[in-house]
Order: sequence, then C-alpha cells, then structure tokens
Amino acid sequence: MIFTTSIKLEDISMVYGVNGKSHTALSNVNLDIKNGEFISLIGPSGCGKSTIIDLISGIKVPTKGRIFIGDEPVIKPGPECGIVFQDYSLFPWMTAYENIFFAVEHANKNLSKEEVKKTAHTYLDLVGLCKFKDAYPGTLSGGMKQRVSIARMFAMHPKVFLMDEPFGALDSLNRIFMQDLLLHMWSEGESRNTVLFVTHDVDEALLLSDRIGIMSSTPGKIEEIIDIPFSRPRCRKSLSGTEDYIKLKQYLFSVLYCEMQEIIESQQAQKEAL
Amino acid sequence: MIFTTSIKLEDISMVYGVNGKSHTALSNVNLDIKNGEFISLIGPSGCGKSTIIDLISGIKVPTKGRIFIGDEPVIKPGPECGIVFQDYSLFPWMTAYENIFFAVEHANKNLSKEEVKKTAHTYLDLVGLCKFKDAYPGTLSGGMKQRVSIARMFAMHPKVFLMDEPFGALDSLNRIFMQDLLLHMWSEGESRNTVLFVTHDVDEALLLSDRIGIMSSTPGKIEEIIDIPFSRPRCRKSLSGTEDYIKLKQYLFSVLYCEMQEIIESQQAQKEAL
Amino acid sequence: NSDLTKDKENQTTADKLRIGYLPTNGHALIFVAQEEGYFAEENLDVELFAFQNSAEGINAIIANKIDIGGFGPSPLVYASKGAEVTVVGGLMGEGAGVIVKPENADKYKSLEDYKGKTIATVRMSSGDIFFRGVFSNAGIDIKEDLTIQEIESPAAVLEAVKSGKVDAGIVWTPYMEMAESQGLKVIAYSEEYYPKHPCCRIAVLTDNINTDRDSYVKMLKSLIRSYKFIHTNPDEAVDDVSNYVKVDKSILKEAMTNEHSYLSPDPNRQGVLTTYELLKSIGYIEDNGVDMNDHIDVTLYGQALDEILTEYPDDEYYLSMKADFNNLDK
Amino acid sequence: MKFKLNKTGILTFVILIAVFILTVAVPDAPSQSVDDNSAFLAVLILILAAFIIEIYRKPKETERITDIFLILSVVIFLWEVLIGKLILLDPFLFPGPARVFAVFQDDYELIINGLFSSLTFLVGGYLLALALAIPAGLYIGWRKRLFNVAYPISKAISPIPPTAYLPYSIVLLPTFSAASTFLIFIGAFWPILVGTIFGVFGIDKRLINTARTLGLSERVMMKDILLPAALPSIFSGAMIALIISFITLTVAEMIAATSGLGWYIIYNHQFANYDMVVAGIIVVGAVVMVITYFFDRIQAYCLRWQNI
Amino acid sequence: MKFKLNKTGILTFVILIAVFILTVAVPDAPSQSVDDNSAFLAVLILILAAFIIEIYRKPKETERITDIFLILSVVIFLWEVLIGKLILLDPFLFPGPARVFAVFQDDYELIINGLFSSLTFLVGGYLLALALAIPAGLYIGWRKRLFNVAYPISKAISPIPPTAYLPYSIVLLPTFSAASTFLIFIGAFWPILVGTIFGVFGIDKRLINTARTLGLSERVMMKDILLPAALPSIFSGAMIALIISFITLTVAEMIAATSGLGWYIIYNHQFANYDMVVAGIIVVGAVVMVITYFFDRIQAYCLRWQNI
Ligand SMILES: Nc1ncnc2c1ncn2[C@@H]1O[C@H](COP(=O)(O)OP(=O)(O)OP(=O)(O)O)[C@@H](O)[C@H]1O
Ligand SMILES: Nc1ncnc2c1ncn2[C@@H]1O[C@H](COP(=O)(O)OP(=O)(O)OP(=O)(O)O)[C@@H](O)[C@H]1O
Ligand SMILES: [Mg+2]
Ligand SMILES: [Mg+2]
Repeated sequence: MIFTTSIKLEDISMVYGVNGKSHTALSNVNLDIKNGEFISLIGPSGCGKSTIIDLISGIKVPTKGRIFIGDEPVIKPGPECGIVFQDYSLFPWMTAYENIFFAVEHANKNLSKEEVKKTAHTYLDLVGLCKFKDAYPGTLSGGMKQRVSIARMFAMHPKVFLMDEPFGALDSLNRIFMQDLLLHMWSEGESRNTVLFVTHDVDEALLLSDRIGIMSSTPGKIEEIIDIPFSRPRCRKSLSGTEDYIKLKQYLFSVLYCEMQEIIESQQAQKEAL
Repeated sequence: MIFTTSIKLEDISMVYGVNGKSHTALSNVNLDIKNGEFISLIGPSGCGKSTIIDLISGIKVPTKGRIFIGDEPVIKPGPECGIVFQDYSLFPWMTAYENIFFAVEHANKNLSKEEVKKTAHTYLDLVGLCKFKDAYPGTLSGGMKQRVSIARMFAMHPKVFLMDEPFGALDSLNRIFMQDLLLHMWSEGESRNTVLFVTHDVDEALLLSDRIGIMSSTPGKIEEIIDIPFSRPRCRKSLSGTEDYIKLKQYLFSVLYCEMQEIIESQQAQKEAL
Repeated sequence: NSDLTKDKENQTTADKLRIGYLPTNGHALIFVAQEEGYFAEENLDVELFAFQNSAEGINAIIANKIDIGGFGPSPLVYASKGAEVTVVGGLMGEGAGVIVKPENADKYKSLEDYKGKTIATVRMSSGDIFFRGVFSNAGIDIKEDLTIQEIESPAAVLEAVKSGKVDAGIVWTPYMEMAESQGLKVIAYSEEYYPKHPCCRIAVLTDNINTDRDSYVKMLKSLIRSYKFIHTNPDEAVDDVSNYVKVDKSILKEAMTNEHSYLSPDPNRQGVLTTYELLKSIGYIEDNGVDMNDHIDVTLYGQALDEILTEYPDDEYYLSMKADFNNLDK
Repeated sequence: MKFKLNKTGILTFVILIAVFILTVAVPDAPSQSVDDNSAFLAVLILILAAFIIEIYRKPKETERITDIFLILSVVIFLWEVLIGKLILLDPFLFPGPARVFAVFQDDYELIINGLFSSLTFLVGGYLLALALAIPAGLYIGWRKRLFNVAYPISKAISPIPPTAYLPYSIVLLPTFSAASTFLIFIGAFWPILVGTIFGVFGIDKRLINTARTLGLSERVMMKDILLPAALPSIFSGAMIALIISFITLTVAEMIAATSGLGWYIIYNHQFANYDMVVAGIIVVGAVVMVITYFFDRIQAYCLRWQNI
Repeated sequence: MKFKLNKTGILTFVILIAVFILTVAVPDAPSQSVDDNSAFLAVLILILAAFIIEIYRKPKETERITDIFLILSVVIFLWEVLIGKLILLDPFLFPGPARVFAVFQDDYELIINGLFSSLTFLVGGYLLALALAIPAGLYIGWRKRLFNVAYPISKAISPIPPTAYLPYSIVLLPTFSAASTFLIFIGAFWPILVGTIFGVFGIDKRLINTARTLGLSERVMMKDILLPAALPSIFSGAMIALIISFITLTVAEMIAATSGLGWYIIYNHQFANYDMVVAGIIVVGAVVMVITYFFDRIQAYCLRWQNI
C-alpha cells in the first residue's frame, strides 16, 4: 500500500437547509493535512467539527469547495478513512465482536477468515472488552460502546484516522490507555497514518497533536492553526509541567475565549435575571 | 412542595441476564444521600454508574435490595427525579423547544400554558440555544443535544437531579457555563436539590461535590466515599492551586488506580506484543 | 358387461377428458355418470374440476385447461363477445323461483304486485335472467318499477330476504328448497313463464369439436345414460350427487325430484336461442352481430342419441329423449 | 430556454410519437379494432403534454420524470405493438390499448359515478379502521397483559375471509351500504393494527424510559410518545391497508351495489368484458396513485423529523 | 404442590365445567341440536386439560395463561348459552358450538386433507413472495432512482383484486395449482414489499453512513446492513402478508380445487352450511395461530438485539 494520504480542504462551505431555513455550518474552511500528520480540532459546541469529518469521509457533500485525499477528490465514502463517530454508530444487530469482525472483513478484502478473526479478537482485547465479546451494543455501557468503536477503527487499518471526540465517554484511566494505544497505532507501521482528531480536552490535544486547529462558530470556521513544538515521544507527566506547555495552553484558551467574551457576559446577565 | 428528598440505596444488587448468561453489574451497593446533598460518582467505564441512576429513577428494578427517595420506596419512575441521560434521550419528533416544553408541561401540571412556554424559552436561552429552538434533535450537534437535555432537566424543577456525564460532550467553555448553571440551580430555591452526578472528570467532581463516591468494577461496587471539605462558593481558579486540592486529587486517583494497576500492566504487555 | 370387455379389447388406452363442473345438483348428470362408471364404460378417463363460478370455468375452457364444462349462461355471454366456444349439450333446465317471507306470500297475486318492491338476485344466474325477462314482458320496467339488488351468492339472497332488507329474492334449486326448509315461501317458478327453459349448458372450444368429437359424443352418451339412471333410481342418484353437493340429503332429493326443474343432456337449441335474445333484451349483452346458431352444435348430441338407440332401440327413456330432441333442436 | 431533454427524454418522445403514428397509420387487427380510437390518441397526447409540463415545472426532477414517462411509454408501446397489432395473446382476454381507452369514452359517466360511490365506502371504512386500529394497537402494544390476550385472539380472527363476513354483515348491519363499509373496514383494520403493535414494539426502550420519568398519564403516553414513535410503522401498515381497501372493494360491492369501481370490475368480469375490466383496473390504479400522493405528503410531513 | 390457581384460574374452571354440565344436562333447542354432541364435550375436556398442563408447565406465565383460557371459556360459555341454548340469533346463520364441533367429527378427514393441500399453495406462494419481495424492497428502497420509478408503478399495480388475476393466471400459468399459488404469492407480495421499502426508509441514516465508510459492495450492503436494519418493519409486513395469504386462500381455491381449507369454506358457504363454514374458519384460525407461534419465535430470535 502506498500511503499518499494527505488531506486537503479547499475553500469548503457547508449550508444545511432545514424546513426551508438554511443554516451555514461551515464557511470558507481551508485545511491542509500533511501525509502522516496528527491534527486536532478544538472548538465550541456546534462549530462544525463533526461536519468536517463527515465531509472528509465523503458521507456529506460540501455546498461549496473541494476535498482531496491524496490526489483523489472525495466522491463517496470508502474504507481508506477509518472513523470513530461521536455517537459510536455500532450496528445494533451485531455483537461487539461481530461489529469489529464485519468491518475488518470488508475493509481488508484480502485477509483470510482466520486472520480477520484474529484481528477482531486482538483489538477487542486491546480495548479491554474481550469479556464482552458477545454483548450487543444495547447492553454495553457508554464507555464500552465507545471503546468498541475505537477498536473497530484500529482493526480496519485505514490510511486516515478520523476521530470525533473518541475518548469523551471514558474515565481518566481508560482515556490514558486509549491515548497511548492511538499514538502506538499511529506510529506503528512503516509510515504514519494521517489523523484528524476532534476533542474538547486541550491537554489531550497538546499531548497528541502535531498541530491544533482552533475553530469558532456562527458560522463555523478555522480561526487559527497552531504548531505544537514538543518532541516525541511525549511524556504525559513531564510535559504538563513545562513552561512552554503552560504558555501554549494559555494561548490556546485565549484564542478560544476571545470571541466568546461577549457570550459569557450575556449568559451571566441572564443567569442573574433568573 | 416539601423537599424530603434524601436518597437511600439499601444493599442493592443488579444482575443482568442476557442470552441465558447472567452478568452482575452491581453487587451490594449501599448509599445514603442526604437531603440537598451533592454527590458525585466516579469510576471506570462499565462499573455501573448509569445503572445506579436507572435504579434510583425507577426505570430499572434491582435484583436485590431496596431504594428509597425520601421515605417512599421507588416503585416506578416519576417526575420527582430529573435525569440527564448519558445519551441525551431527546424525543426525535420534537424540536429542541418542544422537548423542553413537553417535559415542563407534564412535570408541573399546575403551570399555565403561558408559564410553561416562558420556562421553556428561558432554559433554552440559558444553555445558549435559543437560535436552535425549532431544530429537531437529528440536526443538532452532539454538544447541543446534551445542552437541550440539561435545559430540559432544569426546566422541570425536579426535587432530585440525576445527571449521567452531563457535560461530557461539551467544550471547556460551555462546560464551565453549565457547571455554574448547575450550581446556581442547585442552591437557588428555599432548599437545595439532591444531586447525584456521574462524571469522569475528577476536577469537576472536586469542584462541585459535597462527597465523591469512587466505584470499582467487576462487579460494580462503591469502593469508598470521600468528603470534600472545601467551603462554598468555590472559586475555580483559586481552588485548583491549593495544597488540599492537589492532595485530595492524588488520593482520589490512588483509590481509582490501585485496583487497576494489574490491568494497566496486562494491557501494557499486550500492546508491546502487538 | 360384454360391451365393456369388447371396448377394452378394441382400445387399449382410454381417452382423457377434463370436465369442469359447478357443485350444484344441476350438474347431477355428470356426477352420476362418474359415480356409476358410465364414463369408464365409454372408455373415457375423466378428471373432474370444480369451479365456484361459471366465468372461471369458461376461462379454463378458453385457455384449454379443461376440455369440456357445464356452465350457466356464461357460454352464451362469452360467445357473444367473440369467444370460440360452442354449446354441445345441456345439463339442467328450469329450476328458479322467487322467495319471500311467508307472511308476505299473499301480497303477490299478479306480476303487477311486484311493482315498487326490492328484489335480491344473483346477477347472471338463470333465474335472474328469466325473471328479468318475465317482468319486462309483463310491462314492468325493471329499472324504474323495481329495485333490483344484486348480491354475490344465493345464500346471501336468503339472508337478505330473511332479514327484511329486500322484499323478495330470486334463487334456484336447491336454494328454493333450502329456503322453504327455513320457513320462506317460493311464490313463483320460472317454468311457469318459460317452460323448458335451459339452464346450465355444456360447452367446448369450437376448434376442438372436430379433433375430439369422439370423446365428446362418448361423454354425451354417458350423460344420456345418467338421465335414465336418475329417473329409474332416484335414491341412488341422490347418493351419487351428495358426494359433490353438500346439502342435506332430504333437500337434495326434493330438489332433484320435484317438477320445478328437469335434468337433461339435450342442448335445447330453441331454448338457447330464446335465452340469447333475452340476454340482449334485458341489456346484459349487446347485439354485435354474433349469430348464436354458429355457437350451437346439436349434431353431437344427435349422434350420441342415435348410437344409444341402436344399442337400446326400444328403451322408452331414450325414445322420449329423441322425441324431445326432434322438438327442441330443429 | 430552460427546457432540457436528456437521452431518456428524447427516447420517451420518440416512442410516444411512434405509438401515435402506429395507431393512426396501421389498421388494427379486426379482433382489436374499435370504431373510434380517438380516445387512445387523446390519452397519448395527454401523456405527452403531461410529460412536457412536468419537465418544465420541475426542472430539478428531470431524471425522475423522464424515467417514469419512459417506462410508461415503453409499456404502452409494447402493449400496442404486441397485443394491439401483432395479437400475440388471445385478444379476448388481452384487449389492446385502443379498445381499453375507448371504454373511457363510452363509460365515463358510469366510471365517474362509480368512483364517487366507491369513495364513500372506502373513506368511511378506511377512516373507521384508522380511528379504531391505531388506538387499539397502541394500547395493546403498550399493555403487556392485554397484549398477551388480545394478540393471539386477533391473530385467530384476522384470517377470516371477507366473503365469510358477507352474510353476517347483511343480517347484522342495518343497511347494505353499512355492510359494504364494514367489509372495507375489516380489511383495512388488521394491517393497521399489526403495523401499530409492531411499531410500539420497535420503539427504542430508552425513549420510553425517558417518557416514564416524566410521569405521563397513560393518555399522554399514547398520544405524545407511543404514537409519534410508532408512526413510521403505522404508516407502513396504513399504506398496506389502503391497498387492501381497494382490493376488498370488489367483494364489498358484491352486496347490492349498482355502481362503484369494484362493481364495475366484477360486473364486466362476469360478462367477459375484459376491455372494461382493464379500464376499471386502470382507474383504480390511477385513483390509488392520486390518494397515495397525498398519503406520501402527509407521511413526509408527519415524519419530517426522521432522517435529517 | 406447585400448582397454584388464582381467582381468574378458578373462574375459568368453573365456567368450563358449567358449560360441560349445561351441554350434557340441558337439551339443545331443535334447530341447534345434533345427534351426537360428544365432539363438543371432547373439545371442552381438551381445553381443560390444556389449561391444566399449561399452568403446570409454565408456572411463571400463570397470568397470561389464565387470561387466555378465561377469555376462551367465556366465549364458549356465551356461545353455548346465547346461541346454542337460548337461540338469540338466527340458528341458520349462527350455529351453536355443539353443531360446529360435530362437523369436526364428520369431516375431519376432509379438513385434514384440505389442510395439507392448502399448505402446499400457501407455503409455495408465501415463500416465493418472501424470496422476491424482500430483495426487491431492499433494492427499491436503497436505489433512489429505481424507487422513483418502481414505487409509483407498484402502487398502481397493487390494488388489482385477485379475482381480476384469476382469468389471466388460468390462461398464462401451466397448471391450476400454479395459478392458485400465484394468487397467494401476489397477495403476500405487496405487504412484504411495502414493509421492506418503508423499513429501508426508516433506517437511521447514521448507520447507513457508517456502513458506507466500510466500502461495502452493494450485495453486502443489502444483506448485512439494510436487511437486518429493516427487519422489524419486514416482519410487520410479513405478518400482514401471512394473514392475507390465508384470506386469499378462498379465492385461490376457487380454481378447480376439490379440497383445501379455503375451498371448504367457500364450498360450504355456497350451500349455506354455516356450521361447516364456522368450523373451517376455526381451523384456519388455529393454523394461523400455530404458524404465528413459530413466526414469533423466529422474529424474537432475529430481533434479539432489539430493546435490551
Ligand atoms: N443534518 C443536519 N441538518 C441541519 N443542520 C445540521 C445538521 N448536522 C449538523 N447541523 C448543524 O451544523 C452545525 C455544526 O454541527 P456539528 O455537528 O458539525 O458541530 P460540532 O462542532 O461537531 O459540535 P459538537 O462539539 O457539539 O459535537 C450545528 O449548528 C448543527 O446544528
Ligand atoms: N440492558 C443491559 N443488559 C445487560 N447488561 C447491561 C445492560 N445495561 C448495562 N449492562 C452492563 O452493566 C454494566 C454496567 O453498565 P453501566 O452502563 O451502568 O456502566 P457505566 O458505569 O455507566 O459505564 P460508562 O462510564 O461506560 O457509561 C456493564 O458491564 C454493562 O455491560
Ligand atoms: Mg460533533
Ligand atoms: Mg454510563
């Protein structure tokens, strides 16, 4: 496999039309993700992060602009993008194991049945759910569903990881496990995967990313893209104490906050009026 | 209304039977929540936090043990418990506004139509979604759905707040807004509401709670309940720097981590074998 | 019996014949011929197919799924529409009547008394056709002076009369007898107005007459013998018929032996032509230039009768049938 | 000019015009000929006109429109050529288009009257079925204990053929038209009931749990939770019921009817007027399409929250 | 002893025994009497026995079982008292239970043979409908363009009454039983098709999007995503289709049949043997209940992932 998996968003706009009214979710978004790069997106709720993932994967079609994965324009979804959806999107009629098995089987057509089985088991183990192999998603807890969804994506070995708040429903320890697993998977092969990672946790973004895109809303756009200069491998403990880290974090917040100052004030006023 | 809303779990066990196999989700859980108390639950994914909320609200019936709200045993669900479900559980055929309107209308039967309308609008405003009043849940982003769900619970003015990772899908700023709103709602009336709050964020738990219950899994039980001695109102910034805070946080992690040490090691081993 | 063995020596394989019927005692000739073995004696291998209404039966003939069948007035209607079917024999004649509640029986002294009444009928049944004719001939406008309610089945007509939803109903044998057993009264019979009128006719595909003439003649011969059997052994005939017609045997016997209907394999050309004219006059079919004579072939029946008569020259039954034939089929 | 025609569209045109020319120029075989085939020609012109107007009116849906009209014209083409001209099938049972459309010219009054008289039964019976089956289904699906009893019973009763109801409804109901309406009703009842019950069963338990925590009265639970949540399935049952109502029409109008679409079909069926039978069926098909058009609109409106 | 009877259970017992005594002790009115009412008594004993066995076997479902048997015995009680003894309704149309069950004694051979001959049509036609309608529905529901064309067309064709198909199926199909099977097939086809199409429409778009990102072939998409996701709705359609198959039986067996349950019903209906009609309907009801028992099991198995 040749990993020419840079991602390019060219002047993307996305307008949803609902009940006759139209709502601009994204406006003139440009983004270049290099081959093997790990980019995080941070932004307020509803700023269009999930929409960007849907667009890159080909699930939705932009109102304006073009998207390329490698040199190919995105026309329809395909198995080159692995996705962890914000709402997990497991198939409810398949058990945890079957969900992974099914995805692996169809994403990698040249694997033998045995290999598929083994892969599915391995990744279910990796997220700590081998005991819940035969459980249907309806009987899993929120965090368990999310881990199955993560395992499914990794097991598919896609070129591109598109992850939408993948660790949001996990407790801190499981979150750490998963972060480590992600970094491991990312840097494992001959060449690195290209990763687009949506998170609300600034520390997580700082720990994982090469660059962080900060978004703002109404209409959703990318406000600024910040390079994260820390060398890899990064150590969770030692990193968070450094001065660079704290400065960067503060800067990130300032960009995120700045345009929200007014909202804060208006909300505060309302709450007092209550 | 008389707020005699202590909550008591007496020796609760919960065994799920799926496909003939049975799975013990909770084993001998005891919990006393005092009237007007704010208790958080922290624990690893799948330890039974959501199950406890389902049991207290009367949605599920425990296999063993009894639950009381005030002096009344819980028999069936009722509007005295307001719940923010982990998966939001909005009615997809109602708009954001209608979801709230409907809940308020039926939870407080003695309100006039006008009052219900006003309440619904107020709370939709409070979570910053007045612009999305007429949007169906299917068109809202993850964080927006969560905020509608929060607004719905507050708008119902229930005696008891049962909140299952209510801020998990929110960005940091919205999270802060919502935390403040929660504290405001909690301490607003003549007497405080009784709150059971599930979170994965230890800082959040420390900021908000009177006590924190630490759970462990397989089978799920409450390992330890820790008193949080900080005086209220608590200031986010000043609190996190204090020595007490850091010590408490470390202790919390140690309790959470201790029994997981082995899991960590086994997982680490697996990942290296990959 | 010697005939039988002789036949068997001459022909090794029996002619296959697929006959369609309706489950009514009007088709008694077919049932008796089958049960008494007359078909077999004629070296016919007969397979019987039951239909619930004439239209489907005729369709089966047209589709060549059955060879021959005895069905109400449908052959005439289909012939008028250009279907290549031909009447070669008959099964039953007469046998329709008007039923009312007993307390109302006295109210109908003349046909005039029907004016303004509501009458239930089963469309396209012989009774329906002939009584429409009766009323028209008596100067009663069947559209203006009567309310005719068409209902799907004779049993439902009985219910309509009993429940008082209609004043009178037109049904046929054995439903007249059934109605009487339920306390209703028959106040008029069709043969009072159209003596010897035909009912079910035997039809075949015109194209097949030349190729299969022999088996058709054999079939008619069997029916002629049935005719005699029914008249000489009525009780056994009722037994034979009751295998096909699930009506209380006493009603069946009454229906098969009373004088309000008759069974005969005679094609009754005159009757058919009359019926055809009637169908036109009551507006059931249009006059589109089809000559019904082209759709009646009495020669098969004539041949069958002659062949029987050469075997049994002095049989009074067969002779009387011959007399009828000469009378009705010129 | 905004009027753009793709290949399919051109093909449709060509075929329709070919049929037109064929009908005018080539004489019918005697068994398929009619005195006056202007009705058929009028229909062809109507189709062409409708095609052009539709394409003009909805330029965005060109593909859909041309597809439908293409199929329609191919069907008419084959019908005219194979059956009308070449007479590959028994002309007695299979009337050509000229003969069938001539029926409309002759019988239009009868058909239009029939349409209205049928609609009274249909609307009455169908609405009654909706009004009873939906609440019954919601209640049965909701109340486990009731379900355990009512469901097997209704399964045992449901396969009773409408013909078996005939004599009973004649005896027990006050008028013949009440009997006819009852037959439509009973035919439409089961599909809606089954659709509703299955719909309630399919509701996501989490939504029901959420609703239960609001302490709703049973009535509100039915009306505001179960009904909308089961609605997709109810619509499916209601659509099937609609189809079945029209099928039952031929049985319902066996009772003392003197007009009606069902009556028209069985009446002519009995008299072997297959051209009229086919014409009647075309009318029924057209009526069903018009009704389902509105049905689809209502459905789209009621389910506007779905799949966005 | 584990055998516990609640009030309902005792009531059921009392009623059944009351009916028994009533039947033995009080002579029938002449119009409802039969030579030999042992068949009815046997049925009563059978019901009692079934009741006791069921309660023993499934002690957890006592409520459900007693409810059903209570209703059953109340129905039989009312039937026997009001119709059999007091003759409140025309005894000709409304036979009492003794007369109806006597039919089973007389006609059991005919009924059993009929059952088997009907089942061949039913199974054939129904399975064929499943085999064609499900893939067709999945495909039509999935392919927007196909849907736009196929859906209006099928809506126009679907309301054609089976009686209208009769002559054509006789002519076009090789044998009478093929024609009968075809009628069953066509009756079952539409509900399954509609159920499947509506089912595909109701699928959560997010699941479809997830599936699309796996780059599935169309066949796998149908088989592994659309089919299971639409399954609840397909089952609803298939259940309606099952009911309709049995209803169509009376039409299908109009064609040259001399046995069969549908034939038995219309045949006796024609001769106004209403006791046999009712007996035939009871058999059909019983058969449907047995079949739907397995249907429900299959459904529960296939949808075991739902609502847990
Ligand atoms: N199918 C849709 N129809 C209409 N509007 C939509 C649809 N999907 C998303 N939107 C709107 O687009 C905007 C962006 O949504 P999106 O889900 O991308 O936000 P997000 O950044 O992922 O937010 P969150 O962090 O809360 O998940 C929101 O305002 C949302 O209401
Ligand atoms: N309906 C059910 N049937 C069977 N098992 C269930 C069901 N619901 C939950 N469980 C099991 O019970 C256990 C506890 O689940 P629960 O949802 O309470 O976890 P949780 O603490 O909320 O986890 P998370 O933080 O991941 O949401 C899990 O092992 C889960 O698989
Ligand atoms: Mg999102
Ligand atoms: Mg949970």
